[in-house]
Amino acid sequence: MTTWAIEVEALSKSFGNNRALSDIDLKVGRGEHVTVFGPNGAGKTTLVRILSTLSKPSTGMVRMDGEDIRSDPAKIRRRIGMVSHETFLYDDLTVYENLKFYGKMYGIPSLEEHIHEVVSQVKLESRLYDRVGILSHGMQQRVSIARAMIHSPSVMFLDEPEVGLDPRAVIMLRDVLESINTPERTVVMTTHNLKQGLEMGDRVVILNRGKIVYQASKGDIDMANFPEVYEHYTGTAE
Amino acid sequence: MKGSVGKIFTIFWKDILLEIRTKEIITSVLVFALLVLVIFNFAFEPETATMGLVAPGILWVAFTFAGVLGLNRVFAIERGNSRLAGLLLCPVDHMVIYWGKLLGSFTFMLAIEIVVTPIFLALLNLPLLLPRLILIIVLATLGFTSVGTLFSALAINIRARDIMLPILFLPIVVPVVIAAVEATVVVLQGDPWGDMLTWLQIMIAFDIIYLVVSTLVFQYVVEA
Amino acid sequence: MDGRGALRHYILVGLGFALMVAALYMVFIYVPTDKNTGAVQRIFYFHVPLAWIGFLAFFVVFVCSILYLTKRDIKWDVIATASAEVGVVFTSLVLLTGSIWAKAAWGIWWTWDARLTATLVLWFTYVAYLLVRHYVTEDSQRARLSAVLGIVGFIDVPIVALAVMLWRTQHPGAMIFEGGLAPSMLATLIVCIAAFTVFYIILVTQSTRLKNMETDIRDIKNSKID
Amino acid sequence: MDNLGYLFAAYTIIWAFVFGYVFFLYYKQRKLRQQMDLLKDSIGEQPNKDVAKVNTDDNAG
Repeated sequence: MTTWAIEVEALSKSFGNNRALSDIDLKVGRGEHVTVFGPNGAGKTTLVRILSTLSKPSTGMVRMDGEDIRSDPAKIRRRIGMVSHETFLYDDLTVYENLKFYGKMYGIPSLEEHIHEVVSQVKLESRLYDRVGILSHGMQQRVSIARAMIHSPSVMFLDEPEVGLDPRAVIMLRDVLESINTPERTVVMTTHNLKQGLEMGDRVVILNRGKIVYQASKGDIDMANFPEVYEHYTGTAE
Repeated sequence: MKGSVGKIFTIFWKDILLEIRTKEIITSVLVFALLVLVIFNFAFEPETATMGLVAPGILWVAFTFAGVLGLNRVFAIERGNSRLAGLLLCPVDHMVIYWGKLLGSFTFMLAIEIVVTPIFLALLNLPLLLPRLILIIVLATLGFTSVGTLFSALAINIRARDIMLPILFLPIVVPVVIAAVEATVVVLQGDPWGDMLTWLQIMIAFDIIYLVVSTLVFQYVVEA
Repeated sequence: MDGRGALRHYILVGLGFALMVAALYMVFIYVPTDKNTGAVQRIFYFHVPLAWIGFLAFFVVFVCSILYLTKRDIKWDVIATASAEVGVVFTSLVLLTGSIWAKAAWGIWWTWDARLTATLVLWFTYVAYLLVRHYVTEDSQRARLSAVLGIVGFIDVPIVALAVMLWRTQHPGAMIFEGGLAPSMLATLIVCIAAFTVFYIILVTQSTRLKNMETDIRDIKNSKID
Repeated sequence: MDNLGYLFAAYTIIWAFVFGYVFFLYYKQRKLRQQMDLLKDSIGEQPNKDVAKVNTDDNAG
């Protein structure tokens, strides 16, 4: 068994002749929390989609726990949780029905207990039987986190989860995200938000135009200077 | 394998639940199908002699157009909030998603036909329950939805999807429409089983071929 | 185009031109007028090859679609499009010339005869194929979705043919294969088929080359913007 | 003979379509060549290099 949760080797992705990612090499250790920064169009979402088996790489290799993710994608998907700015939820079903649907799709035993557990984690017990559509966007995002947690994934992808939320909801979301940000869970997060990204990551990667242009461990980063570093590598301020 | 069947039904049940909540597909499509029946009765002189020949055509035009309308919704349900991504992230083979959605669209279409057919037969003063007609409807609906579910998934990726689904769907289902109409003629005229056998065979062949092919190619429609 | 490609291209064009001249000579001068239907029977020598090549073109789309989905090489997609375009052009001609023939031979422009109907359905299927290509902008997605259509559409051909054949038949086609055709007529038909096959190959290779050129130019433009 | 009119019509349509398609290809080719020459000028490449070459050079530089 390797110690790496995720290994990305020489990964490239082209859409037609348009290169979204070129020659990405990245290793994420078990339990490590990596934050991927980058401006719009840098390839962050494409990277997360490939890592989560939603999209196929054009060339290169992705391994999760030492296994090629393309050999048995269904098996790999069981270990993956995903929160994006889209919630994946059905507005016309209740919180409970949404979680039950996804729980069944993941084949979770003793699902009832699990649903109550994840709902209390995101502090939405009182809204369990409300339709998702009537909840505020911030609450929906918390339900989405509960959805992603339902099968206790060992790897969590957070793809710009804070996009479109108001500042109060972002603070609440951060608390919830931090509560799931446990040491044994591998987390890969993409974000624009430098402050939050730095807080949550052990390691920081900057992606620009489909290439990794900067990598550093949190300890090596001068926090105060980081916005300038970011601007230097991407040509854009936050 | 056993788990897969369970998950097919999980997807199916989720669609049923959504339909019970929103009543989006069945009510609107049902009204539409009934309207087609009525409009066609204005278009043709309701003389019994000609009606017997035209009626099967009217029924299947109603079902075909109603089918397109319903199929448009099948994957549209998954479009908002990137729900399709959520489905594709589930630890199941993509075939399971195809079959789950297929089961839903098949059931919805059948539900509409169960209501429309007796009304249609009543308008023609025929017995309201014709077992052979039920067989034809089941076979044709399976054919429609096997291709239609695939195209519905395909159409959500393209611009002008509302109009593209019928343009894609209608030429492909021509054999089913022909076979269903001809077989219905046999039933309505009370001709023997043997006369409709060929048509049943064509529909069965179509169903099997498209269920297999759609199951195989569905993954290419939803991957990115 | 490299030197050898250019040479091959000129040989093909030369061959196609020679065959087409031979075909025209045979159709209008060499072959005798048909006793039953008269001069209009000469439509047949172009109508049948067009139909054949149209069908061949869609078969090529089918094969290229499978190759694209298995190999994921965009070149198969480009060939498939080129072939579908040529196929639609030829099939349109089949429908039009068939219709003119029907008017002359049977006194009607259109009849829901089996082969006419099947050809019409085929035409609709591949017009839809080209429309979908038009409506999807992203290259790999377009290639993927249209490959699925190229497969699903072509599989329908035998079922459509069978269904409409049982539905009604009125077409004079079968006699070609029942020895009802005089040797001179058969020879003319064969030359015409050969001429159109070469012509098809030229059109598809040229169209493929142009599509590649278009992509290259777009890429250069995009990379210049970066 | 009435028949000949139909024959004439059929072959006219065939050739009109075929020439139309060939002309469409030719027109497209001419437009693309113009664009390519324009691009080559702006890149400052030798005009006799082919497109693929221009592409890689551009990426390298």
